[in-house]
Amino acid sequence: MQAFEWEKPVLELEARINELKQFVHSEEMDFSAEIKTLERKASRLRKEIYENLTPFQRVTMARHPKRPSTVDYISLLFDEFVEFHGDRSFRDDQAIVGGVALFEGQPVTVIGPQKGRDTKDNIARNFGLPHPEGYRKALRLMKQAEKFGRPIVTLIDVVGAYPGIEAEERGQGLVIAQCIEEMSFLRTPILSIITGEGGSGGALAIGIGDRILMLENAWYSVISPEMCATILWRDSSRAAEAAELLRLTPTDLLKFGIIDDVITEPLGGAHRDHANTGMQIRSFMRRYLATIMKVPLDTLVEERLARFRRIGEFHEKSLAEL
Amino acid sequence: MQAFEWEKPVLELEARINELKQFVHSEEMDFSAEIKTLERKASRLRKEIYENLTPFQRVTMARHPKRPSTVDYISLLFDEFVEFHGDRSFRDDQAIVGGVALFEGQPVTVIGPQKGRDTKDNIARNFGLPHPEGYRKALRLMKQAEKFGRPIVTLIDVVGAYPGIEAEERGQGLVIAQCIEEMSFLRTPILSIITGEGGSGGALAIGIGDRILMLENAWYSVISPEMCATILWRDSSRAAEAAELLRLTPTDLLKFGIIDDVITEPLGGAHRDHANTGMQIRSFMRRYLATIMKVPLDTLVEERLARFRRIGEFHEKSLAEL
Amino acid sequence: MLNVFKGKPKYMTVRPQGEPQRKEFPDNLWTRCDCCGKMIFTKELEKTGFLCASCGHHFRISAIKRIAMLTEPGDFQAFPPLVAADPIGFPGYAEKIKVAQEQTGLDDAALIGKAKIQGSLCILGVIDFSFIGGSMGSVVGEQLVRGFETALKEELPVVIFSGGGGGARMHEGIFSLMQMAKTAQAVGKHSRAGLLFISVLTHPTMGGVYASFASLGDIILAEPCALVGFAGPRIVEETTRQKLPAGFQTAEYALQHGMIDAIVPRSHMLDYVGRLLAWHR
Amino acid sequence: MLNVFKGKPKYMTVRPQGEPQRKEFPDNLWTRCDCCGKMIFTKELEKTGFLCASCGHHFRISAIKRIAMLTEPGDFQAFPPLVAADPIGFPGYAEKIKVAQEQTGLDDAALIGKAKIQGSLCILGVIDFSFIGGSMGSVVGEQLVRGFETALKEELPVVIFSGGGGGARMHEGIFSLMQMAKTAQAVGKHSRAGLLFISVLTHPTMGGVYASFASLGDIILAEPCALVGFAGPRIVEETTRQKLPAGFQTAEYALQHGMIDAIVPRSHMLDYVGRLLAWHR
Ligand SMILES: [Zn+2]
Ligand SMILES: [Zn+2]
Repeated sequence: MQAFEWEKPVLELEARINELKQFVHSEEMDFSAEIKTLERKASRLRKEIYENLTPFQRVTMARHPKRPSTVDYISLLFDEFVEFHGDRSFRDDQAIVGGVALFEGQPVTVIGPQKGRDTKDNIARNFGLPHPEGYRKALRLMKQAEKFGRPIVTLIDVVGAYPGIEAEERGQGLVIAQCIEEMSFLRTPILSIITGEGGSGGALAIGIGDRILMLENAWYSVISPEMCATILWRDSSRAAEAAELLRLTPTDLLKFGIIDDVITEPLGGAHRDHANTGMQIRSFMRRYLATIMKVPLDTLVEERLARFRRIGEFHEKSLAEL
Repeated sequence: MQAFEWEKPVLELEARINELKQFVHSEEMDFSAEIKTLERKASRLRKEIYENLTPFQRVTMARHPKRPSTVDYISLLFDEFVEFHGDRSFRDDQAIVGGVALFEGQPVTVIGPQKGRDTKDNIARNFGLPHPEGYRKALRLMKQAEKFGRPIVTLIDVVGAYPGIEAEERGQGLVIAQCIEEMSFLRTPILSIITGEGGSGGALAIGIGDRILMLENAWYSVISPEMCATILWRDSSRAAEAAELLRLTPTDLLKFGIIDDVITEPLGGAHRDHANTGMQIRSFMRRYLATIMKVPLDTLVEERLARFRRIGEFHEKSLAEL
Repeated sequence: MLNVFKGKPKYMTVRPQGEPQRKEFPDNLWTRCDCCGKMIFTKELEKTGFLCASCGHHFRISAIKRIAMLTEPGDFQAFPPLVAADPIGFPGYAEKIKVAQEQTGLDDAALIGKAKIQGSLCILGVIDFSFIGGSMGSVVGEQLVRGFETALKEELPVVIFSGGGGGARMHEGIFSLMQMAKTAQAVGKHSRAGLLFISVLTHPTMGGVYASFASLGDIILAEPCALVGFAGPRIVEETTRQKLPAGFQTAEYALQHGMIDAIVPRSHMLDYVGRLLAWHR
Repeated sequence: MLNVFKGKPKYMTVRPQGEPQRKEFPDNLWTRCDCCGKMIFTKELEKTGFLCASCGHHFRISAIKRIAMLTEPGDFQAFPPLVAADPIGFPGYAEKIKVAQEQTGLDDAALIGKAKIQGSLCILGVIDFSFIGGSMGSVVGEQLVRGFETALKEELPVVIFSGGGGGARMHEGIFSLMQMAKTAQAVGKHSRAGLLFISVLTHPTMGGVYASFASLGDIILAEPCALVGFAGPRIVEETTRQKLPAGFQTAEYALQHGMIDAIVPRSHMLDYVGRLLAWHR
């Protein structure tokens, strides 16, 4: 598995411990004291490294190729799933997956962008960059959910809506606006979980939830750190600095009131333990779905609108200044 | 102007009268008695010919290249017109024209397919054969009309929805179904006027009116006479016979309860006198719009649905047969 | 999924007003697969649900066989039958109806009734191609509408298997066209009450059937390889004078172009539909 | 319509976060046309509504000039001004705001208020490109929302002229992104009350502005040649490594692709908008 430069010390230590354990097995010698010491050290090191990640280190975690993406989460979180295809007007966009799934006996509509897992899959899924028809499919399925009073779960992991010629021709901007607008007024509970990358309008288009949760190593921003660095310094390699400026981590976003909760990942990141990540998310889903499913629909929509209505920081110009 | 074989006698007579009139002017001789006799004869002949047209002769009248089509009618019937474009998802289909127009001070949404007037126009308008995006534009504008409580007038002159590869790919069948369904429930008055050709699903898609009127030389059928002849006898040249079988004339359709009224055309057909045709339609529009605009919306939609609900002829199987 | 395209011609011919077939599966011992050409032991075919064992081709099946595949014996109760009138006095139509009735044992092309599918009550409708190409005249339209109306009254979901050639029944002229409006509106009323309609497109679903109720399902499924579209492929070819793309108007093509939710092989259909019904209870 | 493409480059460069321009039309006697390159007497330009007499090019104009073109003196009453905070403490942002305020005389990029256009009362909003590229931060978002809320309360139509570079204002981070949701929802509430919103896209309407309220007009108009789209042309070119088609993302291109209702030259804008407002009274 691909490792990051900054986690090498802990990985090396883990490797050393494993070696010793192997040795113990094969040679029947007692290294248990040493192993214990090393494990304590490793544990300290892990905490030190993983609990003090820089924003950009989290961004790279969010992009780890083995990090679960939507289809992985669907099988981790739900008991059954039936996928529905197509926007009913142009194409089935496989960069967004959607359908109905059973969550602990409760049918929910689940929707999320999906990155490819290999070259062929990446081509089919356009590297996880949705076209307008992907968002139109999402909107269609969300309206279907509303019709049947089914809660919606959106799993967000997307660098952004695809900036392509045909995507522009078929109304990428327009469809994002429509998704945001229509999702805002849907009379059914919506839980949005940013699982990996939350890239700008392409993420927001399916992110108008009654509750918005975020995994510990996910990011959510108006612009990617790379693009921000390019604009500021004409140098995308300074992305790490830009990531600091943008305040895109779950901790920041929780403080700003943009998200409601942070879902802890296994130490070292979701990619190191899919099953545990899934269990962790499940418990958050259980709790938050139960909460929003209890709210009367009128109140639900009102509160959803009010939540976004109040976001924004500005000063009223004092009368003296006028 | 292109003339039909069967109207040649009357046209020749008209030419002869015109000649005499010219002669009178130039030579100052008195042919007034002769002219009067000829005019009486012409009048008899016109009535004889035009009031006894066969169904297929009406079909050919409906297809006359100089017959007004939607844009002509828009300028004949309305005082002002602003055209709106586009389906907001793929393309602006110029085979369907739509926008807001002023009818005697009342803003209405007007929609209709448009045939081309010359080669270039025909290409732009795909010979008047709409693609799915044309119907999507129509639907968008109809919903806009509903939002603003604006009556809708659809002017129908279409051979059919375009049977093309891309049209199929983009959901021609699906979009016709959606138009029919959504139009049926629109909470705004709808007046549909079949002005020329009423070709099957492509016409029905914009033909779910509260009142459905039809010009005297228009036709409306589940299938074109040519296609019907091909299916029955593998010979499209027997279209005239098929036209008899299909009962596609306004008289038949009025009797069947499919349409509500027949708008008389100037003798010889709408193409011989655009202005008078327009005036004639205007007076029907005035009357029928006033009627349907008075009906409460709930009743209007209920009656619109009931109207179609009862169409169909069948026998309940008697108990004895069961 | 099975590769249903193997050895298949580019498209299949639709005969909108073709003669009703004498019998779906004549008493011959052997039936030739339309798709791969292999000869199949007819008894074998019955056992597999009329699927070709070598290529997976889905044979067209009768409404009765379809219903038997989806419901337990006794779990389908058909609506009282209706019989076609001859509203525009179309030459030969009355006779055509009589012949079709004799040959198929049906009153008209649709069998609709109340059913229980894997424990879920619903209205189930099946259109039978062998009755004048499964075309929609006043009877089919009325039966479908009654189906949706009953479903609306009793708050039931509706499942329709559509497989009619040219869609509209030309012999009823404008009355046939109007069934598109009538059925679409029935779906609309049912849908606006928040009820579920699963539309299953079987081979072939074209023209007026495709362009009305069949396209208005909350969920649209199709059997593999089923031809679905508005204009028949021959008309498209003649109008455009273009070679039709491979697989044009097949279910697989429609899926790719975003028109249907899923392709469900016949062998999975019962479980698939049953599960969806259960999830919408 | 005027041939606005003559001599025009394939697309114009969008500078999402470019420096605010010192002055739209400096006090030079002559201004060079961006489009055809001709030198135009600046006083002449003022008289024509900032259109190039030789090619019809629509120069970018200030919010104040735009309002003056649409309303009689005294017929526009701006909402109380708001001033940007610095919600994520972005380096240099506070200073940037101060400079922009000094150079433009505006408090932020949007001027919104109650207006009378050809006798119709409405809420009129104009985004000014010269204030940090007309980008949408918390102030622009809040002003727009207050505009729609006032319109909703007083049952007025809304007319917005959008012309902001990159759309979102990066310097406010996630707060800027959320203005997309906030404004789209304000449109939604206003729209659901049956009220009219005319969105006019002026050069350039991109990114977060295009992908939120500006795309949600009942009627969407554009000035000739205005650049409208989601992703900037340079990003599209870099991502796809394809040559952009001629006229890509121009208003004319968007019209052809079904995204806007009409292109209205500046000289007709007042009458066009005035008529639509009158018809929706
Ligand atoms: Zn086979
Ligand atoms: Zn110029």
